[in-house]
Amino acid sequence: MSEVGPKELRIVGFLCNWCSYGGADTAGVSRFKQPTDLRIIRVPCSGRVDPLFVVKALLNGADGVLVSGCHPRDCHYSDGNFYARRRLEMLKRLLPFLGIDDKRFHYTWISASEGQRWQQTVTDFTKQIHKLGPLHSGKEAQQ
Amino acid sequence: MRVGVFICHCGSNIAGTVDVARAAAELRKVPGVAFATNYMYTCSEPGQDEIKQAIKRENLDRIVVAACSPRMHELTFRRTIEKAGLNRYFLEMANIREHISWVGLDKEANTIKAIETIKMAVAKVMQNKPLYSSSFKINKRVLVIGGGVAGMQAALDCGDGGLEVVLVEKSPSVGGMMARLDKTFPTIDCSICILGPKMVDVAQHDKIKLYAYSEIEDIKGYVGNYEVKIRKKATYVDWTKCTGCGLCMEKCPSKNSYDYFNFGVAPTKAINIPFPQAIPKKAKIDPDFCRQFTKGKCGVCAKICPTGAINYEMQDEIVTEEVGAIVVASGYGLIDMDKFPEYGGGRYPDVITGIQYERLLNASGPTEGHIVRPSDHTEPKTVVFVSCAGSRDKSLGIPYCSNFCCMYIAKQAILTKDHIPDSQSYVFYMDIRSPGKGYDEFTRRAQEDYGAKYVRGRVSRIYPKGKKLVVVGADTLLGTQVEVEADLVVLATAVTAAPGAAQLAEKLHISYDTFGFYVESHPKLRPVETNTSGVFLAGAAQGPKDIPASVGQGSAAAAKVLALFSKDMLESDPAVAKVNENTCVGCLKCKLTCPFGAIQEKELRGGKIVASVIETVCAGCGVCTSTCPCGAIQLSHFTDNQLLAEVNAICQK
Amino acid sequence: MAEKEYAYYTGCSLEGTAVEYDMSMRQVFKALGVGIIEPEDWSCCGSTPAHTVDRVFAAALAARNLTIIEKMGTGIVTVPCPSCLSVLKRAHLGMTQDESFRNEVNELLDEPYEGGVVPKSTLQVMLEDVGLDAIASKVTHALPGLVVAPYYGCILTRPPEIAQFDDPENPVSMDKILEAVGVKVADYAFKLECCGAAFGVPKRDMVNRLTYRVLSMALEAGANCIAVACPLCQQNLDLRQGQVNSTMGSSFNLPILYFSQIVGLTYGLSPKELGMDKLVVSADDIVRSRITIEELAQREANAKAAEAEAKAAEKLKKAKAKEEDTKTEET
Amino acid sequence: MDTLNLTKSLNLSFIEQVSKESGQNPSLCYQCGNCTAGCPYTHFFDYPVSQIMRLLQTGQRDTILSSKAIWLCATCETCTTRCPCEIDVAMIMDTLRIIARRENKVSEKDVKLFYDSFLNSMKEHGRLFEVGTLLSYNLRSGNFFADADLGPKVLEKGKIHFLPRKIKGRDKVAKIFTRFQEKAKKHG
Repeated sequence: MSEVGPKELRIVGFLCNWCSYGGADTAGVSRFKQPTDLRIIRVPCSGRVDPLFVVKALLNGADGVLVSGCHPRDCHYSDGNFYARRRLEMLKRLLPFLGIDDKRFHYTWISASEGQRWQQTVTDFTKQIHKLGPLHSGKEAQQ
Repeated sequence: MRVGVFICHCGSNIAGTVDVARAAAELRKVPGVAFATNYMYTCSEPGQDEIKQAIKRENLDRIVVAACSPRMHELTFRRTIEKAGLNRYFLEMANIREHISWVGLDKEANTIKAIETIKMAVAKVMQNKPLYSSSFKINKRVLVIGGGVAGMQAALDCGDGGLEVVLVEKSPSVGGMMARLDKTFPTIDCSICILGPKMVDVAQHDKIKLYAYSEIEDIKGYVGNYEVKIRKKATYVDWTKCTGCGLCMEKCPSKNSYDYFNFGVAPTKAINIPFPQAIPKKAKIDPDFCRQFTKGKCGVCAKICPTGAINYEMQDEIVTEEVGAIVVASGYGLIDMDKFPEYGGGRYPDVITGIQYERLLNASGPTEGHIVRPSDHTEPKTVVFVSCAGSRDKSLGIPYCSNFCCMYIAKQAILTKDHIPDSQSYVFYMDIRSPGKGYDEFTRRAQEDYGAKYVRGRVSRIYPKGKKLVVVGADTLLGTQVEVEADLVVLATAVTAAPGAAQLAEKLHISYDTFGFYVESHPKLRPVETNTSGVFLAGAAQGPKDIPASVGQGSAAAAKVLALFSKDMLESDPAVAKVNENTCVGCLKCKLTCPFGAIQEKELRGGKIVASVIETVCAGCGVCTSTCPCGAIQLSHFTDNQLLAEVNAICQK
Repeated sequence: MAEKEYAYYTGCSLEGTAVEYDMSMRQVFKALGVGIIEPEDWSCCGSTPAHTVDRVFAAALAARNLTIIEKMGTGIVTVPCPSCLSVLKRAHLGMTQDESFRNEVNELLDEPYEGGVVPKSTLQVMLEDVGLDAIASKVTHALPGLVVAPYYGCILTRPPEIAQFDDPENPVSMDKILEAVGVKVADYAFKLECCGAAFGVPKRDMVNRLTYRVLSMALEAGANCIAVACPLCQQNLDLRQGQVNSTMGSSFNLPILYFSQIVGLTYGLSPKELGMDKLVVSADDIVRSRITIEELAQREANAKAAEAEAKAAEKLKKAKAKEEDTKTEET
Repeated sequence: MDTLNLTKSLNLSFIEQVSKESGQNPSLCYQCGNCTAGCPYTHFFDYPVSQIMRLLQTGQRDTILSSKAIWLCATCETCTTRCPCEIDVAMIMDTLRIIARRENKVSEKDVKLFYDSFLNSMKEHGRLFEVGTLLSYNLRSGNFFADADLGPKVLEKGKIHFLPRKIKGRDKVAKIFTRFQEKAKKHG
């Protein structure tokens, strides 16, 4: 989309089935337009997201990774998203040690009814990644 | 491995912004893909036949369907491939509609996105393993939460269908909001006259066990086998002894208790039976107002009670019930009056809510059906109704319509004229929403036959002037400011989620929207189901609803429960965690993190300690898999290999 | 109380038609130990007229003052005039929330504003920083018989996003301060109804009609005085009260005092210092009614004693009557 | 009233201009009339506020810019405070005034003259010179005796200064005026 520049970057999204994947569906049903860079992987729960997945994606060609789960306390699996939060927060702090700007990784909570919020999140995150530019040709990768 | 890829046009829904033929052509080049095609409507019968035939013809062993969201049709296509002889878990769906064709404008970008998304699905399906469900026994009892009209309908239908029902009601009597109404629109029949018999049925039904003045404490388990803890709140009256004679209420000296049933229109006694038709008809003490509790002495009710039922020492009691399904009919709430400082809400006694007015109209209400102003008990001659008090008001965070206010205002305007023939009603409205059967005719009657003056515009403020309330509004049809000097103002306050709705949802693991209303599984096709199997919705807990719609949903939820319980055994979801006992080191970190207590310690013959999953308890979240330091516990269908295959399909350096 | 210093942006009105607001505000702050410093060489905020020209231009006129105040290092500027306050806050919030707006405004200025000033009304400083207890502790005099209708005007609490103070529909800050100094406050429904604002000169009829309602509702509420915190409101209600009477055929004679004047009176400050003589509708009766709190206590004690006496007499009478009753019964 | 030909008179670029300059979205208005209901000036307006909003939604540029209402609004903020759609209505009125002034379409000449007198005083002295402003307004409006009845009252109270209080930095204030005028010229 013109908003984020002509060339697409590679963004991977891990979405929990019950809330955020549903939120992305809701955005679709409501035709909330979004940039096209994101590729979505469905997981049962944000607690299923192994930080290793994120690191692998970033090291192997992704320019940004987005993880989205249910709102805290609204997890389909009681408190899977609490485990997710703890792990992903750790991961965010670790990324700079791998030479990766931590702004390339974002985690958030979006419920199945929040189509508009999903649109906003995708648009903002895509803009942010475009601002940072491609990961693998820039300075970060050489470091 | 021979993967078949079926790309759906979904009419023009997908094909309009994704080049599906090009996508199919691209997919044919992918190693492992033996067949790829595009089809107008893959979910249609011929569409499904095409898949079945292709499986046989092309000897396919894994299938990818690129179409709508798997939340929509995954089950459909699983059945399709199963019929063609494949294990149902050899299916993957690529969501190219909700996530691609509907949200991207650029066809080229969409097509590339679709191709890559389908490639990810192909990568995953090649890692898939066949999974087999086991079956388990179910407990054919049902829990109904909420004893309003929706909950009672669900309970009665389930009970009549032969199921044992546990009905939990938060307040001391069943009946809910409907029990408070005077008449119902558009027929003006008496609310309690049609509801009362249902309430009695609930009390007398041999299949229904009623817990009144009780709340859900905790819920454990899964579809077919729930364990529910119910808090029976202390009433300080032994209900096994109480006969509902009402002597205590008559003699109680604490006359200024807040009357929850009447929304504070008039005070009640500290020990009370909420209303004459209450079910169960038992007394209850409000310790916030009872002198025995506030001052430490009184004891009048204990002395007077003929059966010795009063017990000031009573404590809350927790009971446990086992059920197999749950119907949530926990109702709605109303926005607080103090949200309307410009209307003097809460400050001016003669500015009241619609439900309070309902109690003033009601023959068994505190004024015995005489409409009087709360301030001076005089009869109002000019009554102003303000619709959308909070509804459709983004500044108050309520953008939605409250559904039934337009109708009850018309009803109240009609009843006002009936009660006080020389009265004049004014209704400030923005739009009249009356789409039900006989509804619009009813709002016309209020104007044509009962002379209610409808003013198209919002009210900006209300201020007192002498004994009158000056209502300042606009008539946008005239393009002027208008003022009405009213005796009584009735605000149609916005419908909100019931207090505590979010906490209950969290106990049930069901979703709720931004406003606290529960989210149905599909807005059109699964209106009473939730995403948690075994939990169903009825009534205004899902969104503002009038009586016919609530009753309809109550019956619908009951039908769903009866269908679920028509089998003796349920099939379990095989997408659960599995332990590789060879690589497990027995650290049991998984056991600590499992939200469901589904992991046990197990000693192998050689004395080695490993983790072991109780398959029926595991809900399949995969938290254990991400926790395990050696990858020994894997969530089936979402294993590390499967998810990494998807990552690798798009991230290749 | 620890002495705290504020920048004090007087505003043009307080140098002219509202000089008594300035006089009384300074006296009250002095009594409360609140230090105020007038920014050197401040200029007009631009008020409503500038806002009809251009938003950046209007913000620049206000921001010139913010720049001066920023350099003073007080952090907070307290502003008696709600119109000035609103303009300063708009400029401040606009410039701190929107970078491009800030740059545009700063282009018009000699020295840029960096966003380091918090504008607060004098009312807000009194309520939140000084506190009701401290306000009450300085009271030496009472104004028995005075019933005040507190009139806030439109923009002191509105819109809430800009004002960020008190309730936009039912403000109570002035009520609380007046009650703290022992003044009886009427329940007044027209606290916020617009008085006609700056239209006094070009649209006099319009203003007269609006002020008429504000004045008559105050009487309706049982008030014998209106308290204001805005020079424009005061001017429209006080200076133009005669105009209202002649155009609307009314006969109002309602003193319109700045809240600071009322507070000052209860602090025992001289009417001269508080600029009481500057009011057009005379407030001499109010000044004359002033007594010390000791006198008030004496009066109340006397009244109580009289009441007790009356009660005792009543009781005695009843007892006697009863006695007689029993006597007659016995016989 | 003439039929309003929407095909011809719907001025979309005007709607966009107002949206952009005010930062408000006029489409959010659902015409509930709350602004009109609360507006203290409705009696004096030729179009009540809600109709100004409606005229804006239908892009009726000329009608709006030549209306009296936009000049008689005192920015009391009641409409903004109570709008259920969270539209800053007062900001839209402000913007419409600015556009009308820019395009020299001022229906209420007296109001504008008063504002101009105020600003001229400010440009000249750095602060408002009340007497000067009033005199200048009276002279230019032809309304020679506006508020003349109030003069003696104020005079008696010693509130009037016949000489302006000029501040040292008045040239700096004047510079803001000139810089703005230059900038406005540059941008047409």
